[in-house]
Amino acid sequence: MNTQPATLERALEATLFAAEEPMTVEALATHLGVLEHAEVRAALAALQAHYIARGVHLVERGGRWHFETAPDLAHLLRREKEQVRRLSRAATEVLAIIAYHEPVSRAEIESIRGVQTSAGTLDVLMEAGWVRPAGRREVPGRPVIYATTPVFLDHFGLESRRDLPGIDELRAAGLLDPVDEAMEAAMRFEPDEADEADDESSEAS
Amino acid sequence: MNTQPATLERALEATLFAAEEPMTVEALATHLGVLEHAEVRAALAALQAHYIARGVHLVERGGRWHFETAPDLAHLLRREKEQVRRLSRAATEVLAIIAYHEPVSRAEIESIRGVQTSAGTLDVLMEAGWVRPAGRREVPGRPVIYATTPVFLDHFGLESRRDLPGIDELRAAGLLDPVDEAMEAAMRFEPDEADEADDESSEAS
Amino acid sequence: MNDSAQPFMFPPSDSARPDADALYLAIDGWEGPLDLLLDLARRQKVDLRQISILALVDQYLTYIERAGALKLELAADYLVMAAWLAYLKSALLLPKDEQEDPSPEELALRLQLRLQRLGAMREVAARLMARDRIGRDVFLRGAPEGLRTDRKIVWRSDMFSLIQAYGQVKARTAPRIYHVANRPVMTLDSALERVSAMLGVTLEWMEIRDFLPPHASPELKRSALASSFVAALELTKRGRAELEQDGAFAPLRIRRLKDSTSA
Repeated sequence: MNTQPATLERALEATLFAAEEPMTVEALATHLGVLEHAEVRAALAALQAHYIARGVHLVERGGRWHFETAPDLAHLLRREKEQVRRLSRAATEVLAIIAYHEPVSRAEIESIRGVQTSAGTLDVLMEAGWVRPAGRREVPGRPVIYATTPVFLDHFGLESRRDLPGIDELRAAGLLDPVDEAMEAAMRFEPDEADEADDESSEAS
Repeated sequence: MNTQPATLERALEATLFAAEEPMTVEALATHLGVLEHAEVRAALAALQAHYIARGVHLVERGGRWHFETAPDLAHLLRREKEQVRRLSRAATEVLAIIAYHEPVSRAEIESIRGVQTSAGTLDVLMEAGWVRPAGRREVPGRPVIYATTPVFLDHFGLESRRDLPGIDELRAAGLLDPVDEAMEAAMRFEPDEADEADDESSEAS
Repeated sequence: MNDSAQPFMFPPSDSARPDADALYLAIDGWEGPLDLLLDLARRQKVDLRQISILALVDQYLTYIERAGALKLELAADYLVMAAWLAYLKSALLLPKDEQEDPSPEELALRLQLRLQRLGAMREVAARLMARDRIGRDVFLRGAPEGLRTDRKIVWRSDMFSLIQAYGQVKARTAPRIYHVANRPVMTLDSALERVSAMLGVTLEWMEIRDFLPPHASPELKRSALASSFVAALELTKRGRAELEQDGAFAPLRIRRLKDSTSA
């Protein structure tokens, strides 16, 4: 019925089925005692192809691999009781701002939102494991800056931050630049404005 | 690459993958809103056939279905990391005494060694597979007696215990020190004791 | 049946925070001044870049007025925003030449840019939330077996260590035999005999050292000295000799008592 899967493919399949957490290529190679990461990568690709049409998919999120159910079957698997409780609107905005601007300080988040962000909002995102403190910005006051985590990528089905919806368009439109920068650009009001905008987006990327 | 799995097959695959417990045909049929149990059974059989050569199997136990690791890959779930450690001096002495005097009880080992032997020392030797309990001595208290194993002979490159050098050979080799030096050794006792304590604590860790 | 696969529980919303509500306006999802403006901007259904800030400010102020009429408690920042927007509105209406820096156009532009950015974030936040999310749209394995790494210690030793250890045990615990060397000594009896004999020769004082065998080894001499001293004491006690010494560690002298020969 099927072609026989290769030994490494079977081993990866069993390991990832049994794993409680997504695993990196390195972790898989170590666990299975395979020396060549390229070999593991190739077998993962074959396994991913095998599952592409099935009810369960093999996916890579932030460099870590796991099995999950096919998205089109969501309606069959959703329980009566919603498992993911709704995030408050404040929290979703803060999460989006962190994801699209990371790393970003709380003051920067607030300046974008124009509203004070209650301490609880960041807590909620950190408790979910989606956001983490990522050091301090070396400016006066040394504010803590925040960034997203691999769990965030996992949860939202993103292979990497490059997959964030619309991030390229936002960057191209300069909407990820601070207001001050945009102000300056707008006030200069020159014919080659379009060129400048392009320049800035390419710098930012 | 593969034939497209049927819709019901995919649904069953995803459901059983996400299920926390094995599920009966009835529960699956109810969950998926399928009226005909026979239909579910047929799809399960197809799914089982699909997984037969893979790293994960679909199995039925007591009327309930679930995925589990292919039996030949079960070892992947419990990986052993080997760590080579040198036997402590205390443990080596105990092992030597057992090898030369077997079968011996712990009290006998202690009386030969002239030092109390921590329980952990015998455990280490049994863990190493070199020593085994060999019954009880039929004296009051019926103490357990210990003997060496074939693994012991193997590790030390001995065909049999008779290959162990005798007392006279040890003396000839300078390994049985004359009395004066034994006296000296006895006087040195304190630093030795400290060594042993170190050894035994590292065994325990 | 998939409860453990959903660690993502959140409090329903920030707006449920009871103590924040007193100074917090949350109507139809409005959360703050920019939010409110943004919502007003959206209701005009125009591009934020094209929107009339003047019209927007008008609507905002009307809203705040109405909210005040509804006796809602307004957050301080709403009022600050309202005051600022009222100023902005008046400045925008004033003739250009009377304006200060920064110009109301600049302020209006800045407001527009901020609204644009927040609008963009709200839009992508919604797109993000609509993705296939774990525990809602896609599900992980319900009962993973789990991977475990057991550490196993492999013990190592060798033949030499083994027999060396045994040798040491045997050596350490072997029965101990003590040899005492046969040393040359002068017994008390022979010293008595010797001293008595020599005392018989003369009545003069003699130093006790003169009684020692002249050619003896140093060990024997020391033994002889000790024995001769004890013999001298014994003879003195029996009344056959007398002892004298000038001081501590001075030569010890002995002589026969005259009448002792008769005794």
